[in-house]
Amino acid sequence: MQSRPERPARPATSSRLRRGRLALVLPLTLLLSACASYAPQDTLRPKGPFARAIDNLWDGVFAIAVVVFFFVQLGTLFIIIRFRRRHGDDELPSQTHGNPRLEIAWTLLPAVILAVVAFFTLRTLFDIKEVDEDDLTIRVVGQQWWWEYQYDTNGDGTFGEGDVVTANDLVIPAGVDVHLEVTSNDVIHSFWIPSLNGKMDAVPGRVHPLMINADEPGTYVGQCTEFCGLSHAYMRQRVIALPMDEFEAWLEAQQEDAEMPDPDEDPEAFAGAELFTTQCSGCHLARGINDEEFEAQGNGEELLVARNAPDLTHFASRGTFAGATFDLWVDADGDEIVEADEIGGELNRAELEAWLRNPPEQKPMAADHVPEGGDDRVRGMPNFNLQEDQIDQLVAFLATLD
Amino acid sequence: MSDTAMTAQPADPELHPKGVVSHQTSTGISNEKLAMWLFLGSDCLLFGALISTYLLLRHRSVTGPGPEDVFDIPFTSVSSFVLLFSSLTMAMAVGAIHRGEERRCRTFLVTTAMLGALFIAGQVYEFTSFVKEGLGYTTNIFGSAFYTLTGFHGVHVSVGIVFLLGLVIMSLRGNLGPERAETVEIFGLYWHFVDIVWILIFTVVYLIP
Amino acid sequence: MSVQTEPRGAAGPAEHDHEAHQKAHPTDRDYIVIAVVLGIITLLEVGTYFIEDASTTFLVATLFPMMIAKFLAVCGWFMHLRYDNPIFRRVFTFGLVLAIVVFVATLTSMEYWSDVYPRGM
Amino acid sequence: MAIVESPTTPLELSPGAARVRRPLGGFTRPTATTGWKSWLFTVDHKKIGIMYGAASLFFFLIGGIEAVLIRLQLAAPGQKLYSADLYNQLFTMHGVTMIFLVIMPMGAAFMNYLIPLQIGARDVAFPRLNAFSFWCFLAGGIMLNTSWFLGGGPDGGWFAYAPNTGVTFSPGHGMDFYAVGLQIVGLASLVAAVNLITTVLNMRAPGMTMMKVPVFTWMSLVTQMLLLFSLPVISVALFLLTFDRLWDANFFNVAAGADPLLWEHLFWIFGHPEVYIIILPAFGIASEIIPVFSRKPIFGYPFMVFSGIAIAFMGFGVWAHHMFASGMGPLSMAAFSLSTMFIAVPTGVKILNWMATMWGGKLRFTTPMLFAIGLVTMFTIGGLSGVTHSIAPSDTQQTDTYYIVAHFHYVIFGGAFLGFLGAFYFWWPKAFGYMLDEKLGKWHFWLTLIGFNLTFGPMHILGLQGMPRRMHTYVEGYGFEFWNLVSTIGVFIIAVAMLVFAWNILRSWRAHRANPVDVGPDPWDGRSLEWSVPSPTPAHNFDEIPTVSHLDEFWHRKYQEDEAGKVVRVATGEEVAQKGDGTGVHLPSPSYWPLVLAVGLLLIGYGVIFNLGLAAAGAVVLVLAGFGWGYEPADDPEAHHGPEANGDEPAADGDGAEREPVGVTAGAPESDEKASSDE
Amino acid sequence: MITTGSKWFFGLGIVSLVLAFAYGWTTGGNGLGPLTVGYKGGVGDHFGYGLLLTAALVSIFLGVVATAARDADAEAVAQVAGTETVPPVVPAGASYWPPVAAFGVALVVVGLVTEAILFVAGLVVIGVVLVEWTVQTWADRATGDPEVNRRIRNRIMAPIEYPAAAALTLAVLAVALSRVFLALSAEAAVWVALGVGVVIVGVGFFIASRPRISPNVVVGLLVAGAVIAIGVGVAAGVAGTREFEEHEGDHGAEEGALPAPLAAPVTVEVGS
Ligand code: HEA
Ligand code: HEA
Ligand code: HEC
Ligand code: CUA
Ligand SMILES: [Cu+2]
Repeated sequence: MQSRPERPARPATSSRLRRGRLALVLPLTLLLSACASYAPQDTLRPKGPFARAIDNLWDGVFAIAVVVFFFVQLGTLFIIIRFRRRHGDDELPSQTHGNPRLEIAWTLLPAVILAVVAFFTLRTLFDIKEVDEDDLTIRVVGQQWWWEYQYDTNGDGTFGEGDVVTANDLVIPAGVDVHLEVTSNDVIHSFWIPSLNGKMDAVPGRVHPLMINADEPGTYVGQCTEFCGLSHAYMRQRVIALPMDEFEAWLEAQQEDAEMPDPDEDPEAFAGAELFTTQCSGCHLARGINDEEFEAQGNGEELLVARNAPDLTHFASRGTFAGATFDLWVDADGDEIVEADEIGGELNRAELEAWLRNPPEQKPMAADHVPEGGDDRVRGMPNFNLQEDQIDQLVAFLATLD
Repeated sequence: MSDTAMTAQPADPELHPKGVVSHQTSTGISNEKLAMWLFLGSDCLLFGALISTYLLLRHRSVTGPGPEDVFDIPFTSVSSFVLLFSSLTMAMAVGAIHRGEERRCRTFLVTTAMLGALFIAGQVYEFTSFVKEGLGYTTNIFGSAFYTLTGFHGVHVSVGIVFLLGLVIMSLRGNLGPERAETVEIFGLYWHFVDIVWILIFTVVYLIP
Repeated sequence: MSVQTEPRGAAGPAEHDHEAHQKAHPTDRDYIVIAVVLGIITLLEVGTYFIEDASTTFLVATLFPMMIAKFLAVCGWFMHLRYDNPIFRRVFTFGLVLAIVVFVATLTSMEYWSDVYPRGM
Repeated sequence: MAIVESPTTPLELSPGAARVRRPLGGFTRPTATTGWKSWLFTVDHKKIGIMYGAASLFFFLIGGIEAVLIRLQLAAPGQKLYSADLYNQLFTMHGVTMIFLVIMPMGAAFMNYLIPLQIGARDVAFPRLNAFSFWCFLAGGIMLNTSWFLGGGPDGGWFAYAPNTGVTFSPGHGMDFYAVGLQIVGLASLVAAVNLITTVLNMRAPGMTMMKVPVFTWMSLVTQMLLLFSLPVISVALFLLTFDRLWDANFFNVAAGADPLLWEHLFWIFGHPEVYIIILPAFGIASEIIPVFSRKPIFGYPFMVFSGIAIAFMGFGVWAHHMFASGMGPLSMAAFSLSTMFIAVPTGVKILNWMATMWGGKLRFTTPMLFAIGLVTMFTIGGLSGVTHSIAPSDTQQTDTYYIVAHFHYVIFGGAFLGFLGAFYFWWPKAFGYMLDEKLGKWHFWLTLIGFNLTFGPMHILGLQGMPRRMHTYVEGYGFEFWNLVSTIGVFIIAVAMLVFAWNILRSWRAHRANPVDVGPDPWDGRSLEWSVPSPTPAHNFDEIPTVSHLDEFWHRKYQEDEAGKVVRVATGEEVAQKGDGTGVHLPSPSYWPLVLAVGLLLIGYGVIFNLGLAAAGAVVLVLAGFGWGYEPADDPEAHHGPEANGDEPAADGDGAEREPVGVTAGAPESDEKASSDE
Repeated sequence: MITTGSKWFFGLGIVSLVLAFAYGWTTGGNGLGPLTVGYKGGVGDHFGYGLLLTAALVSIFLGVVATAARDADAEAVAQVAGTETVPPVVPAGASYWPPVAAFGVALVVVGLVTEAILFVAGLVVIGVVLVEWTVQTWADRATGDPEVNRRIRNRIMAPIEYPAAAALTLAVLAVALSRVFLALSAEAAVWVALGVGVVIVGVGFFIASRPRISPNVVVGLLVAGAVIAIGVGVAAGVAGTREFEEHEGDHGAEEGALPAPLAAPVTVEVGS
C-alpha cells in the first residue's frame, strides 16, 4: 500500500514531461507518439494512479528491451559485414567450438537483469491488485454486447431492487479509488479503460475485483477486449468521472423513478410510453413506467439482478447507447461529446431512430434467429418492424427519461 | 510386434527365457516397449486432466444428487479388489510366457479378461443404479464429471479386454509362444496402468468425500 | 542379423542386458505376496469408510500414503519398473510428476484448496 | 460365428503356403514404387515428409487467403466487406489453420525427412504408424476446412474460450468441427510423437551418442516430448467441449455451476508448450544452417542442447501468462509472471550462440543463410515483446490487443516460418535433386522480410494505442487508421513474396527438367549425415549404416587436422559420400491400412457431428483396419524392393521399422491401442 | 477393372444406397435431404436411414478393397495357385449358414408377434449371416484351392470376427452380471460380486496349477460358466431390478429456462 505511486493524482503535465524525456531516449517511442495524433485508448497515456503505476513499469522494461534489441540487431549487422566471406577466400576460419565462460556469462546476465525487473514487477503487481472494499463499490456486469453498472445505493450489500442500475457510461467520482466488481451474465468479456487501469475479465459465475481511479473529471473510453461473439467490436464502454459533489447529485437523481409523460403536454411521448409498455416490457425496464408489465413478462427476481437488456429508467441521462457504440447526445456540429457536463446537448436523433428501425442492422446481434436445439436464448434486440410514427413516439418518450 | 522375427534363428527359450529382446537398438530396449511406456507417460497427463476436472467440479453442482447420495462404497471396494487381482493374474501370465508355459499363460489371460469383465459388469451396474437414483449424465455437473472420468477408465479397461481376448485367440492358434513374450509383457504394462489409475480414482473419487 | 557385429549406439546394449539379468525378475510367489499385501492395504482403505465422522484431513492423511504405496507396488513389481531399463522409469516418472505438478498448480491457481472455492452440493 | 475354426492352424499363411510366389491371401499388398499409389500407400519417411510439406504449403495458402481477407476488412475503418459472423469465422480458421495445419506439419515435414537421415537410420521406428500420422493429420485438416461448406466455420477464436463456444452461444456446427477436427489432428501428433521419440532414442547409428546427435534432431526430440505430454491435456479439453456440445454435458455450463476458467487452464496447459513446439524445430534448423554457411561448428553445442531442454521444461510452467486478465489471484499472477520472464534466459543463450557461431566465420549469404539470419533477428523482436508481456501488470494493458498479435506473428512468422523457408531452400536439393534458384530466392527473402515487417510491425503501435484484437471493424477517431492501412499493404508484399517462391519452385524444376545438372550429394559443404547420401535421397537412405565418431560426422570425414594441427580439407563431399547402391537392403513394405484407418477416423469425426450411424460405420472401418494392420507383417518378406540379395542378411534394415515375422498376429494390441484407447 | 469378387459388393452397395434414399424420403424426408445426408433438407427416420447408408458404405468399401486386391482376378488366381493355367472353379462345399439364416428369419417372425427384442435379434442374426455368407461364397470362388480359399476368408473376416467376438463376450458378461446385481439388494450385490470374483480367481489358479488337466474340462468349465452367467442374467433381467430411491434432482431446471448464472449459488470471488 505504502508504495503505491503518488495518490491522489499527479498533474497531467508532469507525466507529459516524463514522456518527453523518454522520447528522447527512445526513438521508437517518438515514432509512436508522433503518429498517434489522437488515440483515446492509448495504453501509454495513463490518467490515473493505477494505470500510471503500470506505465512506469512498462517504461523500464521497454528501455531494457530496446537496449537488447539494438544489441542483437546491430551486433548481427556488424557480424554480417565484418565476417562475410570475400571472393575466392577458401580458407577455413578458426574452428571454435564454444567458450563456456562466455556462455555462462550470457546466461547469467539476462537472469540478473530479469531478476531486477521481477522485483519491480511484483511490487507494482501487488500494489495495483490491492483491493479496498470500503471504497465505493460498483458491480459491473458484462452482457452480450453491452455493460451494465449497479450501484449499491441502499447499502444492503447486494445489488438489485432499490439500487441504481445503468448502462454503457460508468459514472464515478474523480480522484478517489473506486472498487469494481466485474462479472458477466453470459460469456466472458473483459472490462478495460486503458487510461485508468489494465483489463479485468468478466467471467460468468465469478466476481473479480478491479480498482480504478481517475485523476481528473472527464470521459475515459475503453472497450470489451475478450472475444465475446458477434458484436465484440461494438461492445464499448466509457467512464465518466465527475467531481464528488456532482457525482452525488447524479446518484441521487438516478434513484428517482421515471415519470409517465403528460398526455396533454406531450402526447407524442405519452403514446411512446404506452407503446413502450406493451412492446418493450419483455426486456426493458423503465422504473415508474412499466414495472408491472416487466414483471408480468416473466422477468422475475433473478433478472432484476442482471437484466437481459439495458435499464432505460434514466436512459436520456447517458451519453451513449447500445454498448456505447452510438452517441446519444451530440454537440451542435453533430460531433461526439467528450465532456460529461455537456450531455444533454443535441439528441442524436438519426442514429436512435435507425436503432429502433432495425437494431441488428446497426449492430450485429443474434436476436432474430432462434438457434435450433440448445437454448432458445435471444441475444440482442430484435427488429420489431416499427412504423415511422411509432418510432417518433418512442424517441420522444425515450428523450423524457432523464 | 516383437523384433524377434529379425533374428534369423528362432529364439532358444532355454538360452534366453525372456525371449529375444532386440539388441539392434541404440539403447538395447525394444522399440515397441519403449513406445508403450511413452504412451503410458502421456496417458498420465490425460488422466491427470480428467481427475482434476472431476475434483474441481464435483461439489459445484447446483442441483442434486451429489456423490454422497449415490456412492456405494462397499460395492466399489469389491470392484477395486477385482481389478487389483486382475493385475496379479496378468503378471502371472507374463511370468508364465517368459518361462515358456503357453498354456498357463493362456489360462491367466482368460482369468484376467474375466476379472476385467466382472469389473465392467460392476461399472454397468453402478451406472445403471445411479441413473435410477436420479443421476444422469446431464443431470448436474457432478454427473457429467463423474461419468466422464470413470467412463474413460472403463473404456480403457474394455479396450484392454478386447485385446486380451485377441491374445487368447492368438495363443489358441499357437502364435503366442515364448518368442512373443514381450507382446504379452507390453500388453501387461497397459493393463497394470489401467489398474493404477483405478487405485487413484478409488481413493480420490470414492473414499475422500 | 544373428551375428551382432556392430555395437549399436552409445549405451552399449550388452551392458543393459547384463544389468537386467542381474536383478532377476520377480517370481510368481513374489507376485502373489505383493497382491496379498495390496489386498490388505485395500482392506485398510475400505476400513476408513466405516469410521464415522472421519475428518477429511484424517482421510487424506491416512488414505494418500496407502494409495501411493499401492501405486508404487504395482509400478515397481507388476510393471517391472524396478528391474527394467531405467529409460522406462524416467519416461514414466516424468509424465507422472509433470501431471502432478501441473495439475496441482492448476488447482491452486483456481483456489481449490482455499475457502474461497465454492462448494455447492 | 467361426471364431476359432481349428485351433491349431495359424491365422495366416503357414510357411508352406507362403512359398507360393505371392502370399496374397485376401489382400495383395501394395507394391507400386511410382505413380500415385506409391504415395498413397507409402511408409517411406521421405515420401511422408514431402507429403507433410506439400500439405502444409497448401494449407498455408488457405490460411494466407484468410489472412488477406482479414486485412482487407481492416484496411480502413468502418468497412463492412463481410459480416461480423464471417469475420469471426475467418480469424478463427486463420489461427487454427496456421497453427495446426501449417506450422506444426511443416515442422513434421522436416522432422520426418531428416531425423532418420541425421541419425543414420533407414526409416523411423514404426513406418506404418508414421504413414498413419500423416493421413490422420490430413483427415483432421480436411475435416476442419470442410466446415466452410457444412454450415460455417468455427467462430470462437483459436483458443475457443468457453462458454462462448458452447451451443448456447455458438449454435452452428462450426465449433463441433473445431472440437472434433482438432482431436483428430492431435491424435496424429501424439502417434507421431511416440514414433519419433522412439526413433531418436533407439535407432541412432552405431557410435552416435546423444551428445553427437545433430541439433535439429535434438530439438525435434524435445519438441516431440512436449507434444507427448501436452497433447493429452487439450484432448481432454476438447472431449469436454464435445460432450457439452453434442451430448448436453455440463462442464462449461455456468448455470449448472461450472467455472469457465477450467477451459482456459486446460487449453493453455497445452497451448503454451505448443508455442515452443512451433519454434523449437525452427531453432534446430537455424542451428544446422548457420554453421554450414559460417564454416564453423555450432558455438557451444552442449549449451544449445541444454537450453532447448530448459525451454521445454520451463515451457510447461508458464501457461497462465495467457490469463493475466482472467481474474486469477495476484499470487498466481506473480508466480506465472516470474516463471515466464526467465524463459528469456535459455532463449537468449540460443540467440547469442548463433551470433557467436557467425562471429569469426566466413559467412556465405545464400538464401538459406539469409532466412536463418532473418530468424535470429526477427525472432528476437518477438521474444522481446514476449518479455514485455510477461510483466503481468503491463500485460493487463496489452493482453488481447494487437500488441499481442504483433508478438506472436513476430515469433511465429519471423521465427518459425522464416526458419522453415530457409529449410526449404537448404534441403530442397537433398529431397529433389535440384537447387532452387538463388536469385529468385533472394528476392523471396527480401520481399518477405520487408512485407513481414510492414505487416506486423505496425501492429505493435496499434496495440499500444489500444486496438483490441478480433474486431471485425473499428471506428474512426482512435488513431487506428494509418497503421492498419500500412499493415494491409504489407500483406500484399508477403503475398508477392510467396508467389516468387512458387515461381521459383516451378522455374527451377522446369530448368532442371530441361537441363538436368547433378547437384551431387553435398551441394552446400554440409556437416551432418544427410549430406553423405546421394541427392535425391535413395529409398533406402544409406547403402551401409555409417559408424559415427563425431558430432558433424560428415564434415569430419571431409576435413581433418594436418600434421601442423591445422584443419584442412582432405576430401570432397562426393568422395566420401555413399553411392546410393541399395543392394541387399530390404525395406518395410507399403500398406493400405494406415490410410484406411485414417478414413475410419474421418468417418467417425463426421459421424459424431451429423449422424451416429456414420460414426458406427467409421468405427467398423477403424477396427477392421486396426486388426488388419495387426495381422499384416510390417515387412512383407516376399516383397521385392530393390535388388533382393543374399538371404543371410535379411535384416540389413535392422534399424528400420517395426518388424514382424510372417503371419504374426501380435501387432494388433499395441498398434491399435494407440489409435483407439485414446478416444 | 471391376473384378468378379467385387461385383457382389458393389451390387449390394448400390441396392442399399437406393433403399436408403427411398427409405429416407418415404419416412418423411424432404428436398435433397436423403441425398445430402440431411444437409439440404431433412431425412425421415434417422436410424433406419443411417443403417442402410452404413450398409451401403461398408459394401462399397469392401468392393473397393476387393477390387484393389484383384480378388478373383484370373491372373491373381493363377498366381496364388502357382499354376500356369487358370484353375477351374470348384463348386462350393456344404455351408452351415442356411440353417442359421432360417433361424434368424424364424426369430424375426416370432419377434413380430411377441417381443420386439427378438425381432431385433433376428435382424441382427440375418445381418451377420448376410455378411458371413457373402464372404464365404466369394472366398469359395476365389481360387481353386479350398485351403487357400479358407485362408483368404480368414484374412478378411478375422479382423472383424475377433474383435466382434471379444466385444460380444464382454458385453454379454457385463450385461448379464450387472442385471444380477441390479436384481439383488445392494448388500447382496456386494457379496455376489465378491463371490464371482473369488470363483474366477480360484478357477484360474486351479487350472493353472494343473498343467495336465484335459482341455475338455477347461472348455466345459468355461461353457458352464458362460451358461450360468447368461442364464442367471436372463432370469435377473426378467425378475426386474430392485427398488431404487430417487434423489432430489431438479430436472426441470434443465430445459428452457434462461441461464441466470448469477442466481446460481456458486460464485467465486477472488482476490479480496
Ligand atoms: C513461436 C511461438 C512463440 C514463442 C517462441 C513465444 C515466446 C514467448 N512468449 Fe509468446 N505467444 C505466442 C507464441 C510464442 N511466444 C502466441 C501464439 C501467443 C498468443 C496466443 C493468443 O493469445 O492467441 C503468445 C502470447 C504470449 C503471452 C500472452 C499475452 C497475452 O495474451 O496477454 C505472453 C505473456 O507472457 C507471452 C510471452 C512470451 C515469452 C516471454 C516468450 C519467450 O520465450 C521469448 C524469449 C526470447 C527473447 C527474450 C529474445 C532473445 C533473448 C535475448 C537476446 C536475451 C536477452 C533478453 C533479455 C534480458 C530480456 N507470449
Ligand atoms: C503460423 C501462424 C500464423 C501465420 C503464418 C500467420 C500469418 C498472417 N496473419 Fe495471423 N494469426 C495467427 C497465426 C498466424 N498468422 C493466429 C494464431 C492468430 C489468432 C487467431 C485468433 O485470434 O483466434 C492470428 C490472427 C491474425 C490477425 C488478427 C485477427 C483479429 O484479431 O481480428 C491478423 C490481422 O491482421 C493476422 C494477419 C496475418 C497475416 C497478414 C499473415 C500473413 O503472414 C499471411 C501471408 C500469407 C499469404 C498472403 C498467402 C500467400 C500465398 C500465396 C500468394 C501463394 C504461394 C503459394 C505457395 C508457396 C505454394 N493474423
Ligand atoms: C428481446 C429483448 C428486447 C426487446 C423486446 C426490446 N429490446 Fe431494446 N434492447 C435489447 C437489448 C439486448 C439491448 C442492448 C443491445 C446492445 O447494446 O447490444 C437493447 C438496447 C436498447 C436501447 C439502447 C439502450 C442503451 O442504453 O444502450 C434502446 C433505446 C432500446 N433497446 C429500446 C427499445 C424499445 C423502444 C423497445 C420496444 C419497441 C425495445 N428496446 C425492445 C433488448 C430488447
Ligand atoms: Cu464483450 Cu467482447
Ligand atoms: Cu504462452
